[in-house]
Amino acid sequence: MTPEVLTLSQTPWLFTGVMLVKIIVAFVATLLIVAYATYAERKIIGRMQTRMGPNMTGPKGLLQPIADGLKLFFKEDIIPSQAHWFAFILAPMMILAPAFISISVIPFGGDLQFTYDGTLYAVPMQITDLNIGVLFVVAMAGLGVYGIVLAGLASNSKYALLGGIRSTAQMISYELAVGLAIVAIFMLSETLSLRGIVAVQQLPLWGLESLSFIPNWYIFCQPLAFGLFVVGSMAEINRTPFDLPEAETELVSGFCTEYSAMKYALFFMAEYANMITVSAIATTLFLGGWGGPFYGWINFLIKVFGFMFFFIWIRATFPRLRYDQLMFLGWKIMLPLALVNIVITGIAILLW
Amino acid sequence: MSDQKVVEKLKAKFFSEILDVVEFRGETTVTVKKERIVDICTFMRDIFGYNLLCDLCGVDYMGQSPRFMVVYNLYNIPTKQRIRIKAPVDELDANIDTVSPVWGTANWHERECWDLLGIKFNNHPDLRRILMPADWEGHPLRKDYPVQGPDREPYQGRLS
Amino acid sequence: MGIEQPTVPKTLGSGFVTTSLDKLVNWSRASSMWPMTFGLACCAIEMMATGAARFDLDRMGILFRASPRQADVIIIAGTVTKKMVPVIKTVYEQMPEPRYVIAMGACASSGGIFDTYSTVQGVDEFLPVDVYIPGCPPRPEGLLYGLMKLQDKIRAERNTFGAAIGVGDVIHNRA
Amino acid sequence: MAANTSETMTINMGPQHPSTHGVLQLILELDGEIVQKATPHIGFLHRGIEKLSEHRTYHQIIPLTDRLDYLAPMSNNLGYVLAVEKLLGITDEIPERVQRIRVIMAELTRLKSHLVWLACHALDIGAMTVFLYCFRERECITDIYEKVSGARMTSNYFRVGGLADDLPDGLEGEIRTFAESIPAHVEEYEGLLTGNKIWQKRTIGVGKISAEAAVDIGITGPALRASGVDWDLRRDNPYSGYEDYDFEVPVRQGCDTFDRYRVRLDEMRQSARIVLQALDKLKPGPILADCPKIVLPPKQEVVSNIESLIHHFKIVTEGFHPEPGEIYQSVEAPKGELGFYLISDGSAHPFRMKIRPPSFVNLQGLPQMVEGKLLADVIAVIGTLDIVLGEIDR
Amino acid sequence: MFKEFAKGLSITLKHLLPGNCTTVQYPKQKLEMSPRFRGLHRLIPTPDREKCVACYLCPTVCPAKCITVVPAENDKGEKYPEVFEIDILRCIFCGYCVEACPMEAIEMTDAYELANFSRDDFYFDKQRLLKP
Amino acid sequence: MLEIYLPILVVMAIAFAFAIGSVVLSRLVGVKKPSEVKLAPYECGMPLLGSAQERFSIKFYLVAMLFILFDIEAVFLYPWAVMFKRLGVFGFIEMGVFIIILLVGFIYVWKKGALEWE
Repeated sequence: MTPEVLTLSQTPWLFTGVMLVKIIVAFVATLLIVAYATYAERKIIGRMQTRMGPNMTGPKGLLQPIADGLKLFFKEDIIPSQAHWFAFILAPMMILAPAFISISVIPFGGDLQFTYDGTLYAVPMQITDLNIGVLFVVAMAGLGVYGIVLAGLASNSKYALLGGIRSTAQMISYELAVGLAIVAIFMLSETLSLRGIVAVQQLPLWGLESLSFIPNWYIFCQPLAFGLFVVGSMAEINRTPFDLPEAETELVSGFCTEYSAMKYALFFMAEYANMITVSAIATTLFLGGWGGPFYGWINFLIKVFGFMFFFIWIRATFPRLRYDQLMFLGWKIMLPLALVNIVITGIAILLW
Repeated sequence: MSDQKVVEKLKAKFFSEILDVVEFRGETTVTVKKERIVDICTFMRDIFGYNLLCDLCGVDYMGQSPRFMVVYNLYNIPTKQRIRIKAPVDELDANIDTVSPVWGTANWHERECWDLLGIKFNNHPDLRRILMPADWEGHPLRKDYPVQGPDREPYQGRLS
Repeated sequence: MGIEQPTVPKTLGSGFVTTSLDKLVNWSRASSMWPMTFGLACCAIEMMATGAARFDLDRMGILFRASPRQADVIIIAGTVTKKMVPVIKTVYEQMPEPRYVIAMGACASSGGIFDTYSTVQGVDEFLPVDVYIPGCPPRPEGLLYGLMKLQDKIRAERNTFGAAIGVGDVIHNRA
Repeated sequence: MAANTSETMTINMGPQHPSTHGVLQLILELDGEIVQKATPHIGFLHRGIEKLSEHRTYHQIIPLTDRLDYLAPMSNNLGYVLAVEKLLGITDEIPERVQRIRVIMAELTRLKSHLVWLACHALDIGAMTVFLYCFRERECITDIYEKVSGARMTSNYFRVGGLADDLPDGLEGEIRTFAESIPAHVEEYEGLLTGNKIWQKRTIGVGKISAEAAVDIGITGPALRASGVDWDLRRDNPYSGYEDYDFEVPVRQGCDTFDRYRVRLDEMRQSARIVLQALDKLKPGPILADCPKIVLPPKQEVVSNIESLIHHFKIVTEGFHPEPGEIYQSVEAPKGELGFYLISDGSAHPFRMKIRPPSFVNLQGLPQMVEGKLLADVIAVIGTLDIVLGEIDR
Repeated sequence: MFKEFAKGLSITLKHLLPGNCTTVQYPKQKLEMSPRFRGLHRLIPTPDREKCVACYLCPTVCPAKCITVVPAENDKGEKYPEVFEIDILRCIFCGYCVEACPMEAIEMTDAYELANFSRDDFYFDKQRLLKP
Repeated sequence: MLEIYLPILVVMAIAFAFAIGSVVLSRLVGVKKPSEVKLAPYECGMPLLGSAQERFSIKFYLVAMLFILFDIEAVFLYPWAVMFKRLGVFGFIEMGVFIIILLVGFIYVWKKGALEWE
């Protein structure tokens, strides 16, 4: 018996229910991961730096993110008098919301089958499968830039302005490089749907049956694109070594210099939410999504956490780039490399 | 070149300018008149190679006349020799020519000297207070300036 | 004039719910005290050493923040000069409520040996200091002990939730 | 100029700024990210040490010197103590053991200072882990400090004519183990930084200053040696028995931040070498010069011997009275030439004590090094100059 | 370039392994102070009084001038400090008072947990200083 | 169509509700003691030096312009990439021409120094 796909027109209530459950699960999971990503980062970096990290708040310091959040929640909220108040408040929302919205197109696992009212239904473990999923994600990433620009301009503080301008230039430059780097993937997958891309990656490597024990993850045939994507996305989410916008030692706190209380917490969360999104997309595009030895979403989470660990690891190790070097890297190295990669991929596909 | 030779040559060139030469613990101090201090310093740098001005400071000999003394501690990096030049400055006419064109480092030292002792340096490019706030009154390192400042008694421990 | 009512501070009362909420708020504040990176002199180096691997302030949930907007505690670590006073005042003023001040070391607490024209004899001349830490500079453990004292003080506060929602003020009890 | 002002943005860096190493204020005129003009403002930590020392006895000034360059307290102690000894004319009477211990502690201090410098410099450029590693090693030195002098930072250990106390038992071994471990640790820092492309990009060619300009500004210490001037007071005007040790003075020609970084790392290795050599040469002996009018007599004698008691009372209450005169004594502190210019009028207090702080002079080079560069370079250059506001402002 | 990146990454990864942690968990676990550590002062008592004879050397030598001594004579004609106060908030723990004391009547303990809430808590009078 | 986009709308609503809600609630439950100094922009504790609302360096606008230019290229490339295998050599050459035209512009910009920061 082939499972039916839920549709809004035939089973509206079931569809809505399942949708809401999926959304809530994904949302809560993301929030939890965000909260504990801060904890994990402090712990892991702490260990790498031969210290302990938080361990006095709750057992093993596990309540630390909650304490931080609550404290920020009860702090005084300052809106500087010369700031543009609407933009000032809008900015943190503009930066957090897109990160969460991007999650909705990411496939966490294969189909979940269940019987309801005698009919077998298959529900994809994904909030929605857009056929232009990748474009959607790129668009959302573009939206995130506005948050930082607004924060920089609305604060009416020079540090914030410098931080905002810096990150705008940085994010758009790298968005370009990232956007071009992944074009090669679509040439291979012939789809923009993230689910479709994962499905293609479940096939044997390079279509050779003899290599069927290795999946056809795009990291194997697109290592350059993968490298460009990882470096570029680090820059897009403002992680070290590209954390210039907030560069504490230069610009105090960069674009969030003037932000206090919950609005600052939103920036803080957005950083980690973006990290999760980027890790999830990298997993989907290059590491075969939920494919792997374990059950669907477990594979997915392992890969995502692996990426996040890598980002944290990099942060613990590398110094920060300078602004001009950052632009140099983005425009003069990554952009041409991405174009070259497209051309090479094109030629390879034509000759194969 | 030994210190004596330097002093001899200096005397030969600026005989009328040199007031006193003292040796103490192996260090030579030459006291000169302040009028041609820039020439003397340029001479010291160009002819004897005292290319590093280690330190420049003022001293307040309150009660003596002239009251102030501007001290230049010079060092010759190639020969590793030191020499000290002093120039007396009168209280009423507390100014001396700047040597910052001779050694760039004198800039801040002279500013500090002005700030703390109130000795003016003529032709200085940027003679502002450096350590004290711009609106500070008085020159703290003068001997008649109380350590705790004019408006406070010294801390004497707490008698219960 | 009749019988004067003793002025009772306006609070939310001390019911079970409000005290629990107070406790929750106090707990979060005490467990996540973010100080400013505000170093003035020698004590700042010990403050850095406290943040470094051996003493690790991060264990207590303490992260240094560069901007006063995100800080809860300002640790005056070093000599305060008269030239610096307006700066410290501004920075303190720009911190959001609730904010705490720790005077670290002899200079910040009382001027220390620097009984001179340019030095302020104790930061409490213009800031409400919550905890004093003697020492020149205090050992990192001394600073940690001071921070724990501050945590005690925060935990002993009453009506924190009430003050947060606009009813009355925080009542400081001596810990 | 009027047209120019609309293009530039004046930004205030410091005094409360995470990377100005204390309370330095820089006013930067920026065109975009490019620094057009940098004006340092100092004095936010001016504590009046020079004035205060005119009202304290020579003995009471030693704790004040601790607080000059608080990253290298014993170097300041050493410079001051040597200056007073020169003023008193007892330089040749200092026992050998004292000199060796002074050298050991001064070199450990150099290591301590350089470790904090590297920590902050790396942190400023964004490599936060190096900060923690450096402080880990610094803790070993503070432990040694504490065992020797009783305080982690403000040691107050050297005395005019000797030392406060002998090395405690068993500490020599600990110092040796530590000094032997230094090269491996330096390797570790280099592994994280030197080869790293980002680090190189951030430092090579940044903050250049030529040898002539450096000498003109009076820059001393590692910053001068990185500009190719081979000058180190320990070797060229030896004091405290430095002529007995075999060490190299690292000199590089790059004139930039990267070479200043490498010179300091090499100095750390050399310091460890000197410490080991001094430990080898360390022999038992007295730790105070035989000058009863200047050094405090040992405690047991004070109780038993009436003459010692009188000396003790006299020295504590009145201090000692050097003959009138003036001297300048400088040492190679971790940051450069630290000079003490002392004038005595025959009383128990210095008539004038001028401190020549290396950072004060080195900081003057900052505008030259950063103008025309980017904002981020300012941070790198401040870091590489290794300034300490405690001694700049005094 | 990549070799160096890998080297740096391997160094940090190596420290992630257990056994590299150097943290002392302070309130639970305390470092042992060196015998010379200069912490809070203590006046050394004799069986019936304090050892101090109010000779005034410590307030004289104190660079911070934080010691207050008021001498007095007891009925046996011995001098003793009627008042002996240290303003710990001003003290710089330089150890000069210990060095100057001819009677070895003052010492520095390893107490460093001195933080407190108000200025008044830091006037250490004779009674507090005599406490072991 | 609605099946696909409805969840996104719901997620959007939830995400913004979360962000707005937390900010508004936190605004309500925070002590508010504003003062003139507190509401002034932070500048390391010193008096302000000029306004922050000044004209900013033209360089940054240039980057934005370039971005728009190349982003359009990227947008063209996406559908092309998806159809690449079906378009074959013809598509490759056609896009090659397009990329080359852009590359010429890119090289021109590079040579003009628009990507330099010194």
